[in-house]
Amino acid sequence: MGIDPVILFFILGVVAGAVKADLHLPKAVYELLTVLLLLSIGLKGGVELADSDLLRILPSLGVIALKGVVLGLIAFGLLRLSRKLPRADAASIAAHYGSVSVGTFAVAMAYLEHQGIPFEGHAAAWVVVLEIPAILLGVLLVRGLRPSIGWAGLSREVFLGKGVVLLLGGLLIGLLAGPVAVEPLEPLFFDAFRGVLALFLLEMGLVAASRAGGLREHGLFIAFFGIAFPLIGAVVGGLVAWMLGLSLGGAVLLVSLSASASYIAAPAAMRLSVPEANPSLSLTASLALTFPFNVVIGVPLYHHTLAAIYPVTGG
Amino acid sequence: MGIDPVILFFILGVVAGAVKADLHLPKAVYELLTVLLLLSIGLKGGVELADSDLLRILPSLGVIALKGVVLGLIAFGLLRLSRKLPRADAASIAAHYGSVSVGTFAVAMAYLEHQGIPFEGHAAAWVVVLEIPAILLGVLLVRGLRPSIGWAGLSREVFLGKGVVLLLGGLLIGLLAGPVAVEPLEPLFFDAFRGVLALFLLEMGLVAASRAGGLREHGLFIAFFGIAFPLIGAVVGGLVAWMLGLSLGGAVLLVSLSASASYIAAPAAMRLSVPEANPSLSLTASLALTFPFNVVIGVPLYHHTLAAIYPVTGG
Amino acid sequence: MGIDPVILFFILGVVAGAVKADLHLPKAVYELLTVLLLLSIGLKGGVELADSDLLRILPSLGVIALKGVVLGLIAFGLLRLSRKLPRADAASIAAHYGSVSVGTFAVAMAYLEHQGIPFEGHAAAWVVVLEIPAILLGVLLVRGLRPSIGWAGLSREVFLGKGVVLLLGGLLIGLLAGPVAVEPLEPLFFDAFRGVLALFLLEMGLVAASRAGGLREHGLFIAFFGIAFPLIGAVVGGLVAWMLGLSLGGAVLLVSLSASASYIAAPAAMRLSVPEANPSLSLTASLALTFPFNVVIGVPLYHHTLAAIYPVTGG
Amino acid sequence: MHRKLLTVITEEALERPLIKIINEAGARGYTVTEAWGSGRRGARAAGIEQGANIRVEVICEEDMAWQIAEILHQRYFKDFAMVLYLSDVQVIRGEKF
Amino acid sequence: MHRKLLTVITEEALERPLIKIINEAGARGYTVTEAWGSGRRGARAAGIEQGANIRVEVICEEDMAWQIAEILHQRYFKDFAMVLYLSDVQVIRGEKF
Amino acid sequence: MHRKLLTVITEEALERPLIKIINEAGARGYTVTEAWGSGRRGARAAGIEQGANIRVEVICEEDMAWQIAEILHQRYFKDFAMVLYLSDVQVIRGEKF
Ligand SMILES: Nc1ncnc2c1ncn2[C@@H]1O[C@H](COP(=O)(O)O)[C@@H](O)[C@H]1O
Ligand SMILES: Nc1ncnc2c1ncn2[C@@H]1O[C@H](COP(=O)(O)O)[C@@H](O)[C@H]1O
Ligand SMILES: Nc1ncnc2c1ncn2[C@@H]1O[C@H](COP(=O)(O)O)[C@@H](O)[C@H]1O
Ligand code: NA
Ligand code: NA
Ligand code: NA
Repeated sequence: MGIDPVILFFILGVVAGAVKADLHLPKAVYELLTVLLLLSIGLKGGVELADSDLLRILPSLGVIALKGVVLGLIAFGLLRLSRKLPRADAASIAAHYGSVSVGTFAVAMAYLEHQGIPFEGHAAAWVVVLEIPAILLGVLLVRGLRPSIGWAGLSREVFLGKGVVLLLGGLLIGLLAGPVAVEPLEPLFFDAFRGVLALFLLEMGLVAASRAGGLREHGLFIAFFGIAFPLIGAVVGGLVAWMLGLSLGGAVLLVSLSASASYIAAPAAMRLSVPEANPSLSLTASLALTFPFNVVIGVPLYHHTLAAIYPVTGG
Repeated sequence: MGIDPVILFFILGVVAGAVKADLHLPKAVYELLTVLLLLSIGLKGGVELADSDLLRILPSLGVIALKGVVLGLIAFGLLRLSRKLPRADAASIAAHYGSVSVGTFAVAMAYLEHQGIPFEGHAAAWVVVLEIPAILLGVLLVRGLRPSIGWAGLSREVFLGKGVVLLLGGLLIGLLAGPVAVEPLEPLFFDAFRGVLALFLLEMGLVAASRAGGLREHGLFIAFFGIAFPLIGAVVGGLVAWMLGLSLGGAVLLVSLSASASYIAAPAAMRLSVPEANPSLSLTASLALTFPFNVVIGVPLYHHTLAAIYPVTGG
Repeated sequence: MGIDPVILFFILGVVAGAVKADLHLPKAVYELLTVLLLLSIGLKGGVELADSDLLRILPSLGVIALKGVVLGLIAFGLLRLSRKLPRADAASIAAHYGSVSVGTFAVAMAYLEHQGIPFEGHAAAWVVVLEIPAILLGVLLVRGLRPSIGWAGLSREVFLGKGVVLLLGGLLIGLLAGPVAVEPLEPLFFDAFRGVLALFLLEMGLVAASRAGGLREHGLFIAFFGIAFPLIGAVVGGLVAWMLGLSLGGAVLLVSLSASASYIAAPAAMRLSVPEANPSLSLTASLALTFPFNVVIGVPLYHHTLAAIYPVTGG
Repeated sequence: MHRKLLTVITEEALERPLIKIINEAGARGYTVTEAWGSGRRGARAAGIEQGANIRVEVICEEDMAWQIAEILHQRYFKDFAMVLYLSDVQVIRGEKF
Repeated sequence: MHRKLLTVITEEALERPLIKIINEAGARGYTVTEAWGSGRRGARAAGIEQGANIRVEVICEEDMAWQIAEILHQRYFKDFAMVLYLSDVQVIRGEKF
Repeated sequence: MHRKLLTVITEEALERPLIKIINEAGARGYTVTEAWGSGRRGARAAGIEQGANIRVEVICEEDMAWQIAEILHQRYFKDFAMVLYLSDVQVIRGEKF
């Protein structure tokens, strides 16, 4: 098993960014890549879901959504206990870490496929139910029942963000059309998936490097949090995976998601709902620390740890 | 035969647009998708044309071009008779509906492939000859022989638009290079075609939804026209298909084209040649009504109707 | 062997540009295509390099880099002897022609694959070592040891440009990951390569046409140089290929590279380091003359000439 | 016809609320361009996670310009990157402003 | 050196004819930026079917500014989205304008 | 508060050095937008080989505006496409400029 080259693309991006190379993907390309990743993941999940027992899956989705809220509460509690950050910043960071990163999910999925480890086909649905609850929690924690843009505005912001719409849309299309009808879409959405992920990670590497400056600014505490909290998330995610009897592959996915932090939905929603929170703080933690950590070290670490201790009965 | 997922992408776009989801493809991506669709259709047509008897096809192209003018005249006549619109607006709408939509053609092509129905390989040439004549007619009808930008400017606008250049360019390249030499281009231009079309339709769905506001503004008459005229176009197209002895698949394509309205070449040309026409009127009809109608209902409707009544001898 | 359709895409672009058709690819798309080409070439080279004897290749890279400097010196000498251009312009053009064009390399590679002629897998490394030395030479020739932006700035500009970073990055990723791990990336980076190249050449054709105006402005001398110097470069490249005992395919690649002129790295670096040089002069020569000449005539010419005279023992 | 041109440079995320405020104040129109830059809140480049800046221009009577500026200042100045300034312009055939 | 800055906000489709008029009037240059916005002709966002707006700036003598504005107004104001305004600028080392 | 607005229209390649000069002069910020256009150095459209123009704005005290303009003029005017002009603006609650 050689190194998965998609990770090398991420590292190329980080190095190029660190040495300030004259390299960047245009924003339009980044958006195209994101749309392709979201639709691919959703579509793949939908096709698999077509063969699954939806009624058996539904309760597990509720448990997983709840996990997101719990993780957000733990993050908020720890940050407030530390007395390092004002309430708004603590709540905003909690929202980011209770929510999840689709990029990390894609990397974990590619990792499992690279290693030939099977996982629950409907895992894309986990991303959908995990994305939002912690964001609502974050707003509640600081604003009580009065977010700056009103609950209507906030709902629009979170439920109608790109992530939910495309993942859920892809899931439903895959489910309705079924595997045979989806076949002609495979060259773009499935076969090219790894290549698209590679380009996406190249860009994410550049972003991570450009965010590194924030680390100096915000200091050691944020740096520590951005590495340590994913480990707490991973443990919580692992317990839930075990409770739900997920397969080993499914457990790796859920653990990776739990260890990840949002960098699309949460920042957009928090900026308008809790404007007094410093957006640079949470984005630095999420993009300069947690994402790189998970992509390069976290995912394989979670896999090897789970492979050693996860009960074979799981799945 | 499940639902063709590309149509579901269109519906996803419409729904996302209707609920004002935070989703849009960058203009650069839309342009890339359009270029890919045009080149794919042209190239595929050209490769097929390489095996055809060009001399036998030529006269049918003349007939088809004429059909575009006739359809434009019918549209203009009906709109003037209704006494609802000034001459300039009637002429502009006539130009849009006498001309054709490449997006609708791509959907009809994908539909036939999905259903396994063969069609004339050189059908892409029909799009080329149908795009322009009705636009020139529209200008003539309102400006007589003096378009605002002069005939030289107008010719540049219509003959050198993206649609004609890329379709015709693709046709010629396919024809000159032949099927074997084109093979290395297939992964991007042929295999990925459906995926590209799916993304394109997602964007078109968003556009259709954003144009829906125009319906309230322009009232019932335009709404009625945008659904009813395609049916007239379909009948005219069907008669021409029968006259030319096209195959069933070819008839579905020509009927779909005839029922469709331009939203690229015609708007650009009319804006500068007939500036007093309200561009919002024709774009609302074309994008918010006719395109969605054809994509979701029209194409299968035309197919089932033709399958029932079209003479087996056709083709 | 039909005509390679990628060349026809270039010609389509030139014609569309010449008649001022309303056709252009958005800058973001051009940048995506460039990134894909650079990464594809690098990755392919890296995978091949994984099987090569690195120690045997290294000295040949030194010789090839030296060739770039020699070619730059020849260009500078000839331009100065002609007494047509100030020193700064001569040096800038020399930098462009001592350096190389990745687009030309991609065309030559596609040509060899189209003809089924094998070549050295690590040829991508030649592009890396050829891109920079002549640029440094150009600055030295006019600024002596004091480039406008300082040597630090200049180094950043040349060593950290997109070309070197992505080619070298792709090479290293291919080398580290190896052929098996790279397989899932093939649909995007290898299978789609020709299609990507076709789109890229369409855009380059448009660019070449838009630059043609510069020819009138700068006169016959530049037009002559832009066609004649590639032939000198080809001869020098052929001698080096023979000296190094390259295969016929490898010789065609090195000759094509030597005949090519930079249009990315050199212009950017020279603009800031030698601002008094007229950028329009070198870009007109490079993009309106040398690139089209090599793509349409040069590459097959070099191949047929070499096929006739190149010693069979080579390679 | 002499009018004021109010220019607002601020975060892209505020585009929607800004336009609402401009319309509610009764302005006849506005123009937006994409921008990036730097100020008291540091550099703001178009990143993937955050949009860059927008540059919003409104031509209107002096009173209205001050009124819009006042609302924006009060509501957003503390928490958002924002610069506001006025200049004098002469609108041609501007019966409509 | 005191000059006038003429700003035109209008439909993207007019870019080519505008530039022709500016050149024919004898102006030494112009600058274009992409924009979107809203006015008497409703909102104009960059759509797929129509471009958004352009914002064209010309620095020139007052006379020429009025002359260009006059031509544009006459030829396009009725049928196209268009706003025109002038302001005062001080060009640095502008021997060339 | 009355301030000067310095506008620089120049080649995209100069963005980095310009910002350096603006910061070193002590300005509190700047705003950049993408532009294209034409002038004494011919038409400058966004091409693949060269970026288009940038339009850089700096709000500052009159002295500083002249100082920045002076440096730019001296260093770049001869060899680069560049236009510089000043105008008057009234910054709102601009304690910070
Ligand atoms: N002195 C200035 N001159 C021009 N633009 C400025 C200036 N200060 C700030 N800006 C712009 O206004 C945005 C918000 O400024 P700030 O609230 O100071 O961070 C910045 O990102 C810049 O684009
Ligand atoms: N009051 C205004 N302030 C700033 N920009 C305006 C204003 N009115 C119109 N515009 C701009 O000018 C364009 C054309 O205006 P109109 O002709 O009024 O539709 C609009 O799309 C806006 O970008
Ligand atoms: N008279 C003018 N009015 C507005 N913009 C101008 C003018 N002259 C030049 N420019 C802009 O400034 C850039 C550089 O000008 P130049 O140095 O004259 O080539 C041009 O590309 C235009 O974008
Ligand atoms: Na998480
Ligand atoms: Na039609
Ligand atoms: Na060369």
